[in-house]
Amino acid sequence: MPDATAAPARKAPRIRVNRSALVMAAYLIFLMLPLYWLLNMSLKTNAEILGDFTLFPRNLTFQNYVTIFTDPAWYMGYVNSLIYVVMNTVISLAVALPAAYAFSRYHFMGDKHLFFWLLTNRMAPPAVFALPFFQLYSSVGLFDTHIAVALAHCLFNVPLAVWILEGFMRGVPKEIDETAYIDGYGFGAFFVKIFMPLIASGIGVAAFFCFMFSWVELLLSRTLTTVDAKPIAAIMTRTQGASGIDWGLLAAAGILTIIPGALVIWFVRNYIAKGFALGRV
Amino acid sequence: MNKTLNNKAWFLVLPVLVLVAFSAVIPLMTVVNYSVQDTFGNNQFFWAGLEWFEEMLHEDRMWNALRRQLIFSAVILAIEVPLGVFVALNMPKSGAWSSFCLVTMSLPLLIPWNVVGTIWQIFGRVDIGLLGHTLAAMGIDYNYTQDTIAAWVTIIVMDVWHWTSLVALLAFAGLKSIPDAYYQAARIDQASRWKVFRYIELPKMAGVLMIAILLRFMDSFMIYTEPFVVTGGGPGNATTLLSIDLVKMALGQFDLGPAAAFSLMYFLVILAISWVFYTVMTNLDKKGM
Amino acid sequence: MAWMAWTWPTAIFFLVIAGLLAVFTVLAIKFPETPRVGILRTETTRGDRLFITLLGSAFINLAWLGLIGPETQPWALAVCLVYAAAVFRWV
Amino acid sequence: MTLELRGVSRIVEGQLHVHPTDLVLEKGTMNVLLGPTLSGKTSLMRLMAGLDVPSVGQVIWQGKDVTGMRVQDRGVAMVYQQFINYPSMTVYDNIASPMRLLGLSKPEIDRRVRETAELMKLDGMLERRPLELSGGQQQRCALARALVKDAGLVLLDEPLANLDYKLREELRVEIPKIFEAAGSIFVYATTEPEEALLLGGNVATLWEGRVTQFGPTPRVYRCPADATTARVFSDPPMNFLAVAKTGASLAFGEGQQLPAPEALAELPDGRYMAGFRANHLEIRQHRPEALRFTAGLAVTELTGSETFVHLDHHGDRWVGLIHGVHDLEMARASMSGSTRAMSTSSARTGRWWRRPPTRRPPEEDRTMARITLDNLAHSYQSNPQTEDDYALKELNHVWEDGAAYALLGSSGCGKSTLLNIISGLLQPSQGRILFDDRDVTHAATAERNIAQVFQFPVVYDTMTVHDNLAFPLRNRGRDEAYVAERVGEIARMIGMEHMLKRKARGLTADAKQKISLGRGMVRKDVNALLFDEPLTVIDPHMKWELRTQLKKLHHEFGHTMIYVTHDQTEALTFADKVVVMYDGRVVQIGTPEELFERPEHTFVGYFIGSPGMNLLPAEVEGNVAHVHGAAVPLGRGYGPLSGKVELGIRPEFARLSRDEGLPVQIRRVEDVGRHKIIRTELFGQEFNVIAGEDETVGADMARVAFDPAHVNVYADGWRVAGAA
Repeated sequence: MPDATAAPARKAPRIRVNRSALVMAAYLIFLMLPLYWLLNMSLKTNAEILGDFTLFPRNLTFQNYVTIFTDPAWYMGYVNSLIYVVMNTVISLAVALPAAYAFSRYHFMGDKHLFFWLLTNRMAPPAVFALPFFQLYSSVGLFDTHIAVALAHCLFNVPLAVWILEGFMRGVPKEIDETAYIDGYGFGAFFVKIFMPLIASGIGVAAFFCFMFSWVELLLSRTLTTVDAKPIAAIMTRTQGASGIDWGLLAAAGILTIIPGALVIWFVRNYIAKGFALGRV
Repeated sequence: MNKTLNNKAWFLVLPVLVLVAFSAVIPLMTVVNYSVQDTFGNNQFFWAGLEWFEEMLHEDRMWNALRRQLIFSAVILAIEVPLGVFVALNMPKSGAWSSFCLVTMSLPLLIPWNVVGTIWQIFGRVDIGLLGHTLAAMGIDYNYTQDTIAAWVTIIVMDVWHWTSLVALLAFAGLKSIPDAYYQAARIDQASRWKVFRYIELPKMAGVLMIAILLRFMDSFMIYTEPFVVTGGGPGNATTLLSIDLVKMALGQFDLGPAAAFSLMYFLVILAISWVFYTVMTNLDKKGM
Repeated sequence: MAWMAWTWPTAIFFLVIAGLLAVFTVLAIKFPETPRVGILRTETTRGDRLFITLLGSAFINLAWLGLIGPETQPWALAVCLVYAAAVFRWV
Repeated sequence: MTLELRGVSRIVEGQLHVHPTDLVLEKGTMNVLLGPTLSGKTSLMRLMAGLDVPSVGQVIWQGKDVTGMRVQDRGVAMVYQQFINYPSMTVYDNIASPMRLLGLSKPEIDRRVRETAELMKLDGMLERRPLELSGGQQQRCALARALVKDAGLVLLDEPLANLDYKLREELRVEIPKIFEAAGSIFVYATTEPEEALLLGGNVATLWEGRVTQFGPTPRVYRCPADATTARVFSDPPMNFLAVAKTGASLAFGEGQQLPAPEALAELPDGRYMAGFRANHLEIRQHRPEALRFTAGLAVTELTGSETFVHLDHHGDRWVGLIHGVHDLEMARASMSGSTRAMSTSSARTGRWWRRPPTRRPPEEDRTMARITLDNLAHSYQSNPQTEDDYALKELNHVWEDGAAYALLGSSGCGKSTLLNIISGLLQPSQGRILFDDRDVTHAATAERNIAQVFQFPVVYDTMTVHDNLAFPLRNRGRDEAYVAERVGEIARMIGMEHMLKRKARGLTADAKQKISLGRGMVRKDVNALLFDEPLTVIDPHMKWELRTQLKKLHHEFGHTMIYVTHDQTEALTFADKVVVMYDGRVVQIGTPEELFERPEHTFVGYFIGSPGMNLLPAEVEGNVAHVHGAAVPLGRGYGPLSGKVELGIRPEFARLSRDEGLPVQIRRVEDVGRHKIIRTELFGQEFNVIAGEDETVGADMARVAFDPAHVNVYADGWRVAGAA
């Protein structure tokens, strides 16, 4: 980088670098403070939370986490969430891959309208669909199953996956496809053997976004489940007991919901900006 | 990219079509059916005509929710977009620091929405929250469950906390796509920092910023969980946004007819905005941005 | 299907829309669409104009219902037809 | 085995991409599609491959109608302009993949992969992935994949367009050789007339989706069917002249008369357009019947062995390509146009020409600088140990004020590094750089008062053309009146006055590049103007125009100019002095003539000239060299030499003969239009000879003789001066 070697010689850029660092530090602190507070609370006992106001736990305790990991009613929430999230991610990608390829490579009748219609589903408020979904899945006997939530989340995740994958695919030159066809590859063999490795990062990003949006959504997953497939986010409301809210437990559960996302984000960190731009940068 | 005409491509789209038809068209048709009928449970329906639509159009309830919704969306856009661009401009361009910033900034985006609500609900409480406690210690009267302004400030700050990173990441992606030659040319032309931003960075970011603005607008327009967890729509109805109102009506009071009419009108607005979004996006794509 | 609570008016409504889509698909096969730039200053095809018409009609009907009342609702449909003609002519 | 297109045309969204075309390509032929960008070459090729289906007409392959057949079943091979390989596979798997799909046995595949890899010089990198290779190697891999399949039809879509000039030249020689053996039909698309001539075979010229002529390449070149074909198939551009035929005589613009030649006797009377090529324009009366015209001289460009003259003949722009180096500043020159088609003749008159004087306007804000590179070197590593760690090796040089320099070398030779050090975008790891006497080594770019034009057009998209040009001036706080005046001047110069009010976004690449050039030029007070391969994105036809414009600007304003390129023609024609770089080192700085006649290093001999200098291992004693026992007279005497001794002889200074010189075997004769390239073998070694357009090469010419004055002697790669 020319800039890197040029910078130390002059004074002005150094001041700018410092200012940038300052801005970033302030912004990151703003982002981290509420998270720190949650972590802080999850490591305190209820007595300490409600007692003196302290910036860090005086009596460090892991009791809140222990409670969650030993009570099936708690940890099954995580299992349920993970099951439907993974199901949803797999379904979304499986149907979105061929569709995104079609959108990125071909003109066909009504392609633009179809793409737009998919888009509207990404934009549609889940609140509009909550009630009919409830009726629909009840009538086909899928109510309170993981697949019901997984399918419901396809409403916004499939359009999103198509959109992101299409963006990544258009970055691959069409000539590669044609070369493969000329070489004698059929569509299927070409798609799996040559094309998928090329857009591996795009698939990763799309999977990440499906995972994330399915993981964070509450309204539909809560509406469609009661007991067997109840997600962790819905179970968290249980902390409201007769003796008031169990703050420590609530905070610990909250911290645990952040962890899966933080883990997957590490794998796509280099593509995350491009992913948020729907592959269009 | 010049695409080839091939109507067989429909077969590739078919799975998506079936799946989304199942999860979008059928429910939407159902909403239309409900909107013209009245029910007292047990799947007993009575024809009601356009009654619910008329009722909703004449009641203040929907208009107030819409007004609050528009204010909310406008305010968060006005804060998040400039702030996001500002943060993006200050982000390190490469190296471990850059990765660290990217990951840290993405964290709020990955938190389940009700947990976001919970975090701020706790954070803002005067008795146990850092923010509420600090403000109280500074002598500021702050109570988001009682005071309308405090409630609004809380949900707006929460949304800024939650989503500004999205705008920043998008803007950052746009910035990174600017070739070095542009900056070099600007240095040679002796362009000021402001002019570099105005004539190089901003035009190159325009495409992604448009995506950011419209995504943020749409997502804020259907926001439900986070403000609901924090304020429950209160105090009174002060923070009852469109989705909160709709869910209250549909699932809380089980008023199927009015809720369906409300839903449809809500959806029509979304449809119109989506269309503008799509048209602008495709036009930008055509210009090669 | 019972839970979907079908009624004849809504069924006819959806059939009309499905019919319109079918007609425009056939038209698109018979007479391929060529985009043009109209008063919206963006390229539109026949399909786009149909969409603009339908969406606009929905708003026209709602406005009529809200401002004038349901008794004269059929007149709103007449306004919609005028609007449709305008869209297909100028957009 | 033939490929036939019967009335094939293609219409996409109401736009005609390919006009109805009939074309028959025979087995074992090389067919070149020649035309500018977007003339329909690729569209036609895609129809041949079966990637697109024609709207009308049929494609017949070996007597069978294959219109609409799946491309997988067509048995064709194709190579694109972009280096298209499967990035996730190794080179070996890339080459093997078409054969695996054909179901060949493993040993068979292995044998053929290795064979082809050797042919394409890829044997060392079979286990690497394509993206780890250089551009040339990537394209070789793609070629290998096309070749290995034994397809009956091989399509090459500008396969060399994205490669360095010299690499392109080498592959261009290899491709016909490699494919000659295959016996398939080859179709090769290109924008460059010279490439078409080098490839030989047949050529189809295309213009706006229409094949204007199809036939053997030299015939199409010599007898273009219409003016469009002539224009497409000429580089430098064809010159045109109005003629009128009345009875048995032809009348030219200035009243010159000429009896109409036999070939034109049947032509009805009327007004016509005569066309003649640049190399048929001479500045001296070269034969008695040549016709004389008077024209104004705009620019001359020297390539070392030839001179381009750009003339203005009553508003017509003519280009002449004249053998030898002619400094036309005060030379007595008469120009005679002899158009082959009409075999004109005329009397002679002399005429004085003068190069427009290099104007140095006496304005106060005009500053230029002598640039001194003192002990300069650069390494991208923080702690360079050996010399190999340096991207730019130690360099001492003074760049004269007001001269035009070209930095010439292949990719990665350090020329861009040097340019960036001068412009201040990079800080050298050692040494100083001075503008006049001021040390600017650590000065910021903006303080150096330079202008730079980049490889890809850098324009401010949202501004108008006017604002783009005004930007550097406004940033320096010039008043608007001055800005408007300067912008007007520059816009006139780059020919964009009529679009000053347009937004820069949406302009074509060459219009944008012109704006970049204009923005570089708009300030009068720049110390130097730097160009970093500015013509990369420009179509060949436009390159001529922009280059001459630059040259003209240099004459008018006299800025110090530094021009980086890998294209020798660009470098030689543009610069007063060319700096040849190789592996981070400057190997020679000299005028085009010096580089051509006395290359200081064998690399310079190889790199400059096409084909490059021939090298022969020899023993030198006094003024005689012994090559495999045969004596070769030298123009100078040499003392005892150590190391590897070679003779360097330019193809231009060797000639075939029946009875004198060394024995050779002729391998190929390539008719390149204005001259012939004869590829021969001399003591088992490749040896190229260039012969004139009209010279005949007899089968009995089995010897080659050299001009002793132009034989250079090299020891360990460096030229030995010798004594007269």
